[in-house]
Amino acid sequence: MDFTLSEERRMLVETAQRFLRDRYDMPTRHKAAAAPDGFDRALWADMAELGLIGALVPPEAGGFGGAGEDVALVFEQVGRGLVVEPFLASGVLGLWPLVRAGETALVEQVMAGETIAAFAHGEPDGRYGLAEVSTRAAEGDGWRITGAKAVVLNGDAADVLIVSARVSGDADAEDGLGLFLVEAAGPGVTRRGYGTVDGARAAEIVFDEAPARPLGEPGRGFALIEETMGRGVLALAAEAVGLMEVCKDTTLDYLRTRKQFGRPLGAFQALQHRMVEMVLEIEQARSAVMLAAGTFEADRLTRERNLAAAKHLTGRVGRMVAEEAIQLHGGIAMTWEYPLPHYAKRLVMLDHLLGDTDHHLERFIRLGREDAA
Amino acid sequence: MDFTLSEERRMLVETAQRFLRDRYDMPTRHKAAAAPDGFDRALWADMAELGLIGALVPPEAGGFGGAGEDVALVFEQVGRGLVVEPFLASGVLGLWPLVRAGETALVEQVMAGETIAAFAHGEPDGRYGLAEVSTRAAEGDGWRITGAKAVVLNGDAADVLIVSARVSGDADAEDGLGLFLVEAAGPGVTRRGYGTVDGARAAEIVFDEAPARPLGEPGRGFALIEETMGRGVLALAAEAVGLMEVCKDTTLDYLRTRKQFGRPLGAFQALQHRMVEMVLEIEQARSAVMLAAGTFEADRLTRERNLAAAKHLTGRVGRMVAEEAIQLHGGIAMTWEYPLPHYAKRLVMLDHLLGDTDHHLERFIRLGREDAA
Amino acid sequence: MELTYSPAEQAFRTEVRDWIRENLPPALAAKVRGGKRLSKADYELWHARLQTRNWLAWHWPVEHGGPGWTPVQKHIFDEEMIAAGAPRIIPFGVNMLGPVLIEFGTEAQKARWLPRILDGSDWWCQGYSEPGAGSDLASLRTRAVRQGDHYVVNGQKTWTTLGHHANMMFCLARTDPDAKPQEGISFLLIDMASPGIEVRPIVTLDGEHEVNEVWLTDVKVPAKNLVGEENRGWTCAKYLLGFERTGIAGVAFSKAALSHLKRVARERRKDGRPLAENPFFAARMARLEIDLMAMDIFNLRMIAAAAQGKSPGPEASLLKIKGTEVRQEASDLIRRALGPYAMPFLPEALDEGWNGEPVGPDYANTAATQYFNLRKTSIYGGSNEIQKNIYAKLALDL
Amino acid sequence: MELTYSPAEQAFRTEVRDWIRENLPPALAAKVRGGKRLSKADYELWHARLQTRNWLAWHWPVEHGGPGWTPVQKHIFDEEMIAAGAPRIIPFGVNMLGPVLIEFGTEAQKARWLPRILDGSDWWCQGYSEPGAGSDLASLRTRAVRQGDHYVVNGQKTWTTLGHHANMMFCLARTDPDAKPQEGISFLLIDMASPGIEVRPIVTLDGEHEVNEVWLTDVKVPAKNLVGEENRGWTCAKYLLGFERTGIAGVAFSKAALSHLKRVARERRKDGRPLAENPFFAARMARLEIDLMAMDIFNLRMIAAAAQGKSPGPEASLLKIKGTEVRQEASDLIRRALGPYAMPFLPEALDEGWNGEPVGPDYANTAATQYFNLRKTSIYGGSNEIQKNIYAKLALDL
Repeated sequence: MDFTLSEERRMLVETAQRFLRDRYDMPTRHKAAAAPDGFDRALWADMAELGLIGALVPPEAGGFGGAGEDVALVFEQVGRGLVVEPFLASGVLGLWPLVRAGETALVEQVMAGETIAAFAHGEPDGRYGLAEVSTRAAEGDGWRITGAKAVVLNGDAADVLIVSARVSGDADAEDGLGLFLVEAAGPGVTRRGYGTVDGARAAEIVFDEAPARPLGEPGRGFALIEETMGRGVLALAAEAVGLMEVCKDTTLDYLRTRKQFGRPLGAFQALQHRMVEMVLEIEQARSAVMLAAGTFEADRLTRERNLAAAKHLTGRVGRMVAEEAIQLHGGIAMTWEYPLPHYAKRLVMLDHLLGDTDHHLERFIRLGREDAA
Repeated sequence: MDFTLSEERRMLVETAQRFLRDRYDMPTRHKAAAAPDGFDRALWADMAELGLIGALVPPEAGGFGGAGEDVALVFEQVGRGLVVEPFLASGVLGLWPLVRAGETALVEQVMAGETIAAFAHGEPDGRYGLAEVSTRAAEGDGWRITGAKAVVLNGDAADVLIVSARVSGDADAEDGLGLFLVEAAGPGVTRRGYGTVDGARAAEIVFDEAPARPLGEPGRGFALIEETMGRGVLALAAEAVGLMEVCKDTTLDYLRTRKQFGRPLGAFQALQHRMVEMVLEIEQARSAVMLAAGTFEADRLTRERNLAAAKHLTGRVGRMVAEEAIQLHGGIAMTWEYPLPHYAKRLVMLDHLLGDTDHHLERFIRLGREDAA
Repeated sequence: MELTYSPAEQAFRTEVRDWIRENLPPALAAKVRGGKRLSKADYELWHARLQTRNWLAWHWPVEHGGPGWTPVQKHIFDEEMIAAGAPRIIPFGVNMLGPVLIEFGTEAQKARWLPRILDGSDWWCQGYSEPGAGSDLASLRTRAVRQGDHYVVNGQKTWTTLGHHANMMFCLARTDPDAKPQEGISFLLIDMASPGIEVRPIVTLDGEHEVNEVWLTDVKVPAKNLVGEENRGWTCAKYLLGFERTGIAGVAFSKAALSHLKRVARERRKDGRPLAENPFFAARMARLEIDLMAMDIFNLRMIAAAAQGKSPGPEASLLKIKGTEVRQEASDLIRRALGPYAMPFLPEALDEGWNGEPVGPDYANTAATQYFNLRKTSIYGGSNEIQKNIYAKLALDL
Repeated sequence: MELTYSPAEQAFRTEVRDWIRENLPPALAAKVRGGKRLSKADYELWHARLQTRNWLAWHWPVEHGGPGWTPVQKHIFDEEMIAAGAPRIIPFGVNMLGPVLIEFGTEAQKARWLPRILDGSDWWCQGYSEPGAGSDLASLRTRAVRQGDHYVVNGQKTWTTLGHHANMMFCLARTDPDAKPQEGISFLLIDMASPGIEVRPIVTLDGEHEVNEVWLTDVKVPAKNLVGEENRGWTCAKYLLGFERTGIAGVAFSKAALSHLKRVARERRKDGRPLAENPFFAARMARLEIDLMAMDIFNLRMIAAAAQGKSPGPEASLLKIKGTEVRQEASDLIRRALGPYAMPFLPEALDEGWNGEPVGPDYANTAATQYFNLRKTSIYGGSNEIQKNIYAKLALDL
């Protein structure tokens, strides 16, 4: 029983904190978000240089981390910094299938921040289901992919796309799926990029007989999809905790300093109690993320159940924290120039990525029945 | 658009209020609850004399009310008085099938408080389903009933039992049900009476070839079961509002008078806000009951949907009001001698009668689909 | 008790509905429904149309040109306007300043300003809120100093809705700094073209510009633009707060949102079935619908009481709280229903005349911004916390 | 970060579990699990058994006979006791008075009272709460006046748990009425057999008698029964409040309740299927389970911090709040799961030796009373509102 960080991990956190404090203030962040790619490639390279992407990759694949705890630590800082660089898209969802497929060269480039990878999985008619894939892969003159993918995070700036596609089976079947590597600028790929509500970027991507290279055995890709999404879920849950911490701290500062009716807002008992309830729920969310991170290397059922619990709880608490932080601030939290609402927006919108709070509650229940069976 | 009461109904409410104020204080109520029948037959006769049972019956059946609004008004007072006399069991659930079957003589006796009727419908393996009936009725030498009924309200003190039984069809089928009249003290009826958590009484009843007389056409009884239960739902929802009002008033009195840290409890803003939230939800619950009462004579779908909404909402709000009233009082609300917890107990336990808050939410959803279809 | 509308009221509803159908340009209704940006001209057109029917100043007494509606008629009108997708009536002139002038204004003020409200000559904005004052109007810091026949005003106002469209502002300013906080305030009418006025946009969290800061530096205001007595401006402000507020619960908005939500939930799919059939989502929708059904009756109870001549009590605070909660919840569910397609946001799609291809369903673009934008409803107009304070004091005697 | 127990800790858990299996009479565990009434003799038997293993006074320092456990060991012990259905250790003597005497008592007091706590000679009760004082100990009204070599005590105590079993009471009384509210209080040990003491039962809302009022009229207390300095009794009381409180979150109780709930939900049926498969009920259970999983980690984080020598911070308040909420929610769901069978209540079924036929499932009888009884957990021990006040002040600096 030990909740302290190892020396290496403490240094990793400090490195990230120092970089964000010194190099990543709110104007820098907004500027990066407004850039054509939706992030700053130079900053991304600097983050890579500091090892923040490598920390998401195990040593045997050339990184120096990659455990659940590493993912959670990095993403808590991503949340605290409201970072728009593609940690999730390229550093986790895009990178992990490459790691598992032993794509050493590509892994190195992505880890260095030189190549941007994106994970093209969700489809226009889908909704968080891991096997909801209608996009088809067929082998002839090499593998070719045809279909449409929706809301591909950083899909517009990506150099390589990791695409899920079906080689057999009905839509929704776990069997018959595969992951494929597609050149984003290659033939048969049409991308439409756009901004998202929370300041990030995504793309709709249509594949029309796009040449592709399988990652792993086509048709048996479900386990890797689940594993990759699981890493993403952990990352998002940890990011949510980081965002919550900032929302909490900002609100506390505001309550301590802002006066109304001649007293600091924080002197009003009703607001005090609501702050306590907020802090309590954040501690619960943090605990759920610790559990998910600490059992990330356990058996599949334990891992997936704890991930579902963490995503459910951070979604539930995240909405509460975002709404309460805005409400307790009042008008100023409705303005673009104040940092808080940007944190609140990201916190709420995380629930739209990789399964929302209801989806993961259902998943938790279903996994519980598998467990009992 | 008019939310005021007619002159007759205002008088009905005043009659009930006067009786409860003058004749039904808390010691009287506790004494009645502790009596072998679980209520006081003399008081019940007096209530009948005042017309409080007759108000639940339409004029054409010998009463002078019977509309949804009448039921709601009487039961709000039943709630305010924490009345243990069998208004629900005998005055609504037992009486209504007799009214519909044109059992003039029996209706008169029940309205007069001389005969106690009870509705034996739920079964040991059932859970709020209207058609969950395995008890069988068979015709040979007259009709005979065999089966078991659970938690029959006032079933131990009843003179006549209105029993739902199946003449055909699978358990759960709406077709094939009938309602039957059985003498409670007759052959083939075994009753085990007991007290309930909220100070009322109920019974487990086993029928073994008990002689029975059909009410309406055997096999086509579902509509009358639904209608009877609907009246009961309205009664319980209105009773809940009466209970909530007392919980609210008692808590407000306590907050205004009880001092802590040198100030009245009611001066603490966190408690003020919680009281406001409680009052707001009570107004919502009251509104839902008004809607159900005011549309009780409308088409089936409107009526049943609004009833489900009212039962759902009073269940949801009822729990909140009961828990908050106890919490805001503190220790004193945990004692038997203080009236509040008895109101709180009844308020919570109403959710276990005729379908709980989840059951009615599901029903509301299902009825909505029927409506759209 | 009678929950239905009288035949006369139903006929009124038909009359309103028919008139709107004939007079509201479909393109304008489509903009409102699609959450697109409305121009100043859009509002002015709709105001003018309503005024042709004498339905613009429907809060005003008959003797000043109001239609003399009952509270139930006002409620019906409000419901029909929202259900039809009509632009809202900009309230500052017609609903706020108008009644104040009618109650407190001089004959000269009434003669000058009321007609100009009705014919659209003036676009008014409201100068109440200040940075640092929040819901606490008594801590107002804008100063007005009498110098001869005018006041010199210095200070800063904020949250000035559509102030960039306005040519006039009614404004609270402190005229006696030594008086108790709520006293010594005066109610002034200020020409926005006066030297020393600067309007600065506030961009809100959804990236839109609707509210402003107004900076006042040595702004000269003619003394005849004082409404009511000097130092008694609080009386005017309070009068407005207590003024009958039809539609405070926003029931009509929530009803429109619920029916939109149902459509979205039928169209979007979860696990291969319509989202509306997913039990968790169905439960969320049903709870919302039940809350809304109850609030509808709660609201009608207040309207019926007003129709019987009872002045609106502190229950208005309860309705405001529940109304904003329900409306926010509806917007939350619409956002949720869209799943990943709540993420994309194309600000250009809000522009008039944009003809691009939407990303995802056509209603997806504004779902999340609408959710965030509606957070304001529990903050402004007296935050929900202030409403709870008011109700605890006035109604619960705590 | 390491979420698992060390091999030594796992071995300790096995040791505890084995010992309980050998020493806890199955009939006693069945009574605890079935929610039946426990007699004084039941508690005394279990205390004596624990004392044979030196596990009764497990909060005490080694030099006074405690086993010297780490915070993790204490947590494991607590979990195993509850999971096994062991009666709780009555805390007043061993967990509350013991540490106070060890810290503040004279050598004579320690020599007299500590052994009697361990061997069960004394059954202590707590005289803190007073009618009208609630969570506000400083407004204490019981008076103790020094007369020669004794104090004369007058006043009234309430919520005295199991006071009807007690032969001794430790008690706060005001010795200096002119001092500030929290000063002028003394900590006294009172023989319940003293003339002038009357114990009156308080029947709780579930119809049970566990707590009492204690009336003190001119009760003589020897001056040697003063613990600590006169007028400094608040120090003793505060010491206890800050004393390490393993199990404050009640995680082990909630875990036991959750596993019981799962059993009930598998057995009860809704629409012909196990209730556990009803989506609404499954969602309620899953939310509870997730809250509990998180709270378990939250609790372990605090224990791990204590193991590193950090003194328990204000987070204990958060755990108390969440712990009671989760435990109450579990009891709510068990009650709900029973449907109509939550209604019947046979008080006689709580008696030892009752052999009647239950109404409905055998676990139904106490489900609702348990739900009502647990309302107390958010009221006593510093109400959840007081915990929020404390946390806001100490941790949030508000």
